[in-house]
Amino acid sequence: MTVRTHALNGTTYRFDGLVDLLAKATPKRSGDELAGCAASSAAERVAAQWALADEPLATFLNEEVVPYETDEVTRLIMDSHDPDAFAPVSSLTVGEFRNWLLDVATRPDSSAILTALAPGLTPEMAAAVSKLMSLQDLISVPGAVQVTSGFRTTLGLKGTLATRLQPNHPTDDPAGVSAAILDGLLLGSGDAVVGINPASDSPQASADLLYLIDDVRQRLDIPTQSCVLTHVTTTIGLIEAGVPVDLPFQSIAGTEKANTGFGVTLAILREADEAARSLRRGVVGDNVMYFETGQGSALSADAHRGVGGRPVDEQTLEARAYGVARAFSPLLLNTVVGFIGPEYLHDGKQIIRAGLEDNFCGKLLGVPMGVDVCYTNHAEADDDDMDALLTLLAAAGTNYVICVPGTDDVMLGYQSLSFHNALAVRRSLGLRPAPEFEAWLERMDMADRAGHVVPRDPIGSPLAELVRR
Amino acid sequence: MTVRTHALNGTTYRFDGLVDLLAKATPKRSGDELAGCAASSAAERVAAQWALADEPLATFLNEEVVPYETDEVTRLIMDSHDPDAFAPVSSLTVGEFRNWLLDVATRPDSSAILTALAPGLTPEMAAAVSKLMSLQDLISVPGAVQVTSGFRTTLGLKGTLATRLQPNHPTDDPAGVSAAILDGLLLGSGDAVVGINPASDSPQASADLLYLIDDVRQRLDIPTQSCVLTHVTTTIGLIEAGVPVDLPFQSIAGTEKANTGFGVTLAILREADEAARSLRRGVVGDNVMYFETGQGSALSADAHRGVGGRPVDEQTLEARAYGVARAFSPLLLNTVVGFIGPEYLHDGKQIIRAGLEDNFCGKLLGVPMGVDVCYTNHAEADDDDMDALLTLLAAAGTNYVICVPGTDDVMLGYQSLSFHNALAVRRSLGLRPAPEFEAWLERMDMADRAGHVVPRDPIGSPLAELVRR
Amino acid sequence: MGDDLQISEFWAPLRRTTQARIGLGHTGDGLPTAHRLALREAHALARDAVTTPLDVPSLVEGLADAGVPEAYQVTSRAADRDEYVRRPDLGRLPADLGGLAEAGAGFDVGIVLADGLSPRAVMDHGPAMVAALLDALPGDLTRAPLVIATNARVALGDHVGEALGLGTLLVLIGERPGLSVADSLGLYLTHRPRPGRADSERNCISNIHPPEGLGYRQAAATAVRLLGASRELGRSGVAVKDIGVDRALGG
Amino acid sequence: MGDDLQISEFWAPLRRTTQARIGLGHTGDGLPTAHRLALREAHALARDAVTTPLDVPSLVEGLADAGVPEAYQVTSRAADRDEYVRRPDLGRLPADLGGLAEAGAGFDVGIVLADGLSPRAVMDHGPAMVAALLDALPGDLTRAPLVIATNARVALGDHVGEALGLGTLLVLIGERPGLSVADSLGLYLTHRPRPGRADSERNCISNIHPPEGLGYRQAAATAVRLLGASRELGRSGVAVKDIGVDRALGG
Ligand code: B12
Ligand code: B12
Repeated sequence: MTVRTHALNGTTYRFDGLVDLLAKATPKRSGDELAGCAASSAAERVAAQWALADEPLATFLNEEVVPYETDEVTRLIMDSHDPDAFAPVSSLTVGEFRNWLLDVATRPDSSAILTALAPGLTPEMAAAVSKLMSLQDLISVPGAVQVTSGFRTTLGLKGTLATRLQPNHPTDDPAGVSAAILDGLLLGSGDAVVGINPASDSPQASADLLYLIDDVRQRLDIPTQSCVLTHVTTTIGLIEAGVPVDLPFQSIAGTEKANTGFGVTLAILREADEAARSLRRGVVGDNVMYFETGQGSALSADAHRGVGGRPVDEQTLEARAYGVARAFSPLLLNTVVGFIGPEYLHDGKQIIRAGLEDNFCGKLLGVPMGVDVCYTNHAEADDDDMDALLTLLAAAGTNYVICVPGTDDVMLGYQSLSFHNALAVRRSLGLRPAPEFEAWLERMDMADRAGHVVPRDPIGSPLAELVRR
Repeated sequence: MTVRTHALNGTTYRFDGLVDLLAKATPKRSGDELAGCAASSAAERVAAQWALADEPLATFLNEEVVPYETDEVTRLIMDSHDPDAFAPVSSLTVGEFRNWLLDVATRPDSSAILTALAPGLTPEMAAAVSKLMSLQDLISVPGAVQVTSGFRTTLGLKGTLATRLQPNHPTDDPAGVSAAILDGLLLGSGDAVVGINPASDSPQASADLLYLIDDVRQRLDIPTQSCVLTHVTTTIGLIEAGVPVDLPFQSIAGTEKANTGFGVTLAILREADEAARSLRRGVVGDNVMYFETGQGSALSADAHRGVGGRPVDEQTLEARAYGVARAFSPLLLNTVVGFIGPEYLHDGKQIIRAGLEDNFCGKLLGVPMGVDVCYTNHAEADDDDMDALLTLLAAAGTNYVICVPGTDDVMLGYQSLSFHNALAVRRSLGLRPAPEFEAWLERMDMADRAGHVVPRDPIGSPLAELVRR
Repeated sequence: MGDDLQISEFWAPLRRTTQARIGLGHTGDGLPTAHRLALREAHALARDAVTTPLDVPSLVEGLADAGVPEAYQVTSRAADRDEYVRRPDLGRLPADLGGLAEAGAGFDVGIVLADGLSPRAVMDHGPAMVAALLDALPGDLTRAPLVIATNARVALGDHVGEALGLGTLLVLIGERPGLSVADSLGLYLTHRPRPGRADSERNCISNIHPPEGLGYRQAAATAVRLLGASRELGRSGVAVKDIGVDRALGG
Repeated sequence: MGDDLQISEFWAPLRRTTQARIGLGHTGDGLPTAHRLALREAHALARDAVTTPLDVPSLVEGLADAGVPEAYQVTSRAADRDEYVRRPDLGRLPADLGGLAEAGAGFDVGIVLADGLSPRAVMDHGPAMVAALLDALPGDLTRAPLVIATNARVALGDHVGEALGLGTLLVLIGERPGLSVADSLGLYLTHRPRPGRADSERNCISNIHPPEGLGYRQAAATAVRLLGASRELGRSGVAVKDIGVDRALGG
């Protein structure tokens, strides 16, 4: 393990290997403090950032963060690295790479350059450079690259912001779920996906919900996709049983052990991807996977250790989860940034920074990033923090956000955005829904020329038939 | 004093008069805790917000916050209130007024409606409704109204964001000041004003600096205005002495006593305004005053008490300072939001919220608002918080921000934005400089078609002659 | 467009189908003031639900009323609610299991009632849920005495389960409180519990809070089905799916 | 366009005219990495400058070296640096002025040396600045003994001034530390100090930190001019302007 040192104000700081260096260079974060890998002072943190800035990018191809032998995520990352794509930045240090990215971001062809670069970057490189970036840098760079994906709608086009309509219910009651879907559609939500977390683990309950959404979609001819976020193995079974599955879902993380803790392997994900693709249900594209991630998930499963048994910082592990995802060209990936709890992101400030880092790393790696802008009631955060994060993410070109009725998810016990928030931020920043969905809204007389959703009350709306049975 | 009550979860909360109600309804803020007027729990705060939401707007015309008899600011506010302009909202409660504003903000003619409303609103009404608003509301509403002012540039046009170039120096050294002006101009800064805080209180030093900026402006034919932010009485003297004064500056606050603490009265401000207007130096407009304000300034001068000797919350007093300002149709007003210190705004979260409240209240009252996006080294804040606030303010249509070389003000001991920050946020949100200044940048080959500044290095730039003597 | 009365009549029956905040209307792109303030209020109260500690004596009383015999008590290494929230690692470790020695060891099934993130959920639904479980469990299985765990995470149950030599562990735990639902219980089933079990080796029944959430008898019936399946397979977790939900079963 | 060497040669002489971070260049719209990290580093150090308490014994030593006779000491009601930052009201009130009793009362002028927000400024520049003042003050004015004040705000001087019966109070105080300038002293002059004086009744000489900031002798000369003018007018503050800056005076 190569030791890095940096002297600052009379003290020399030592960093034992890349794992330690990355962790100490990370902005203050409760999860890293919990894991015992955080810098112990602001000065030590800056010293690590100086040392990290001098590290050649190429180091990340030679020095592992999580061992290749014991971790299939590392093997996936290393084996699929594209040296040709890496060439333009292969001689740069991490600090120079930051400069390069900021410069590229102001060029007219920024998106093409960054898209071509993505396969040449490892998640660890993306994480490393993000640690040197200001919040504004984390807005400028991802704002300059477009990562699109498609199924029945096209997501990620510049100037658009889509939403997942999340109509969860504590007992998966079809009437209650339908009511929440109606609420969301009347407020123009659902262009990324109509996606339900089932409270129950029963395959039958998931199948019922899938039939329910598919029926709504077909009756109203809504260009969108449906998903029931049950375990991927359950979804594979449902596909085999002929249930109408658009998108298999799975929570994933940045180490093999954490994925095992989630009950998945790369092979299982591959099986799900192939099974869903084989159904050919997509119209404008064939991206079928839906993933969720979040800083802290590996640590929460005690699966956060890397080379030498050292704890890896949660942000680097999060970027590695995107490394997993991109191998499957997903339609959707969102970090659930404030979802897990304050032990991983303590307050609004940490949630905001993490959300922007995740969006940056994901887009840089070529993943169609969305964010669940959210917080729990045991965190030091509130809706003002979410409004801030949403606005910043919209400026940073995130593909989609999650919306629930009135910010209150009555099944998962946390607050995400309300449908209203998405409308307001679109208006403030001049963003539009996904084009196919916007056209549908227009047909329903629910969008004006500028693409602004005109929310509807249910009386007289054709949507109301959803709940009339 | 009318007592308001609100019951919540089994407890009945009492609020003694409007002053108490406003203070308790204010989002958590260190300055109000210092003054002893803050809500003592989250539940009490929400109870106050419920009670405030039910308060008729008309109450604010009958019940004073600071006594009319002893405070000339109150007299100014009350005596200049325009009942016709107030008519459209005269029957609403504060809670209904929030609804009304959000609805208006989505109409195509929002700016005209809100501009017409401004003279009908008192600062206390604006402060009250802001306390019920989410951060996103505080972006949506001011983003929907345009407040313009002009001198040699036109400020506040929709789609623009201007900057004050602030080239301060610890000894007012002309060479050092010139070097900083050059640095700012090369990065396209200065369309709102080139404004120096003089370290010295000597009128001669201020005169020297005024001649210096005026000379730069004329030699390079820059459409902008100059200001030396010395005490307004000094500036009046300089005008009399024939020194080229564009804009008299003064710090102002929301009570007569606080203004006395700053050494000013409304009469003195009027004198300065008239003196400067009489010079007729403006080209595209004749707004001549420049004001700075900031939550906490009255409290810091022990001049924050209202009716019954009760402490008034700092945000309401801040809005009253805008009530002072608008009587003089200023060219510029900026809150120095994080400038004073953590005793008034404790951390990044409080600074961000306060900055957006100030921008909202100011624009609602018809004041051409800018913000010094800034923090001190004794506050719990950092540059990430400033990046966030800047982006949010840009979405909220603030007129201008303050920029210094590399965020570091070497005279005032705090961090504002760097010239770079303004360029990046303009690019992210598609904003342009003030039109006259943009035309100049184009002439200097320093702006592209989209209005993006193309920063210049000094070699070969005509600007470099500024420092060649 | 309908008038306000029509609109509220439209939503009224739908609101009975879900606690979700549907049909709030809109003012421009925003939430109407009353709904926004209701959310702020709920937030203030939900935060209290996290920090208020479990009132163990009242819980024991409640259990007695529900006919549940006396219980053992363990606490985690987290000193108070604040440390509990910040340090899940400590919430997973028992401070001292010595008290369990006299409880004996070697049972087919045992229940741990843990405060988790919502002590209120345990107060409101714990006794009735335990009673429903005891009622539904097959009579031929031996049962360990009930254990109440404070400042506890799910995985603390593994230590208890090992100490008691359980075949199957059922942890009933307060799920984190939401804005409208601050009293939801989760049930986590682990076959052959021992420290180090991954969450993928457990099964979960969530959102137990009748009348809106899952009912006690239904949850208990699912638990019994999962228990049977896991005993048959020799393991719990992702490999075990609940195939037999009987929607006819009430709360 | 110039190459990098030309550009750095262009800025070099200009950088000698100001501590401002000019000529940093740009990468796209952003600050180059090295400059950004330098700012982060300076921020970490500036925060330390606020929280490190004044080392009074070393200061007394420094004063002795500068030929300044022994000093009295007062502290404010703020218990520590943290409370000092949060509670300016306490920083304005003396904990106890009893120790000043033996100093006597009724002097034309007195100096209070206060830590303010930068104890470092007082350490680095306090002794020399006091010496320069003592040197420049007209010989016919009676001088109170020096007072060192810790965890102090400007207005704490008013209490000291009243206790000592001063005609004019000069408070030398550590200004809040910036990123590049963390050692700047401010001088606040108050005619007939007494509790309750407004800031508009004071005059200020700021940014004393040679060589880059104002020099000691120049600051002292300005103070003496302001002192004379305020004694003549019978008050200090906005009514008094410093008309006589002599740029020839060095640091
Ligand atoms: C927080 C949470 C998570 C976090 C857990 C990390 C953490 N530090 O808490 C994350 C985001 C990682 C997560 C992941 C998953 N979760 Co989850 N999760 C929750 C949630 C919102 C709250 C749990 C809680 O409050 N626990 C109480 C506290 C005090 O206990 P704790 O010891 O701190 O937390 C432990 C358990 O919550 C456990 N856990 C969390 N989720 C799950 C899921 C399963 C199946 C199991 C066995 C355990 C488990 O992990 C935690 C750490 O050990 C619940 C919803 C709810 N209303 O309860 C869903 C919930 C429990 N999760 C669910 C699911 C499906 C999953 C996933 C399987 C999704 C997927 N397809 O991959 C994954 C994998 C979980 C795993 N480890 O095997 C379902 C379970 C459905 C069911 N009846 O089986 C629930 C009910 C939500 C839902 N309906 O979708 N989850
Ligand atoms: C903070 C600050 C303020 C704050 C003070 C509130 C507060 N709670 O601290 C605010 C924003 C209100 C303010 C206002 C003004 N300030 Co001022 N301020 C400063 C600053 C940046 C730091 C002061 C400091 O660190 N003090 C040390 C701490 C420990 O002392 P304190 O007891 O906590 O703070 C007191 C003093 O700072 C005092 N104070 C602050 N400014 C001024 C200005 C004058 C003339 C006086 C007599 C006192 C004074 O007010 C504070 C509360 O009692 C200095 C710049 C610097 N580098 O020092 C400028 C500075 C002192 N201010 C200056 C000026 C000109 C003003 C104004 C007169 C501007 C105007 N045209 O209206 C007003 C009015 C001040 C007044 N009350 O009379 C000048 C003084 C120039 C001079 N040589 O006279 C300075 C040097 C900055 C500058 N060059 O522009 N200021």
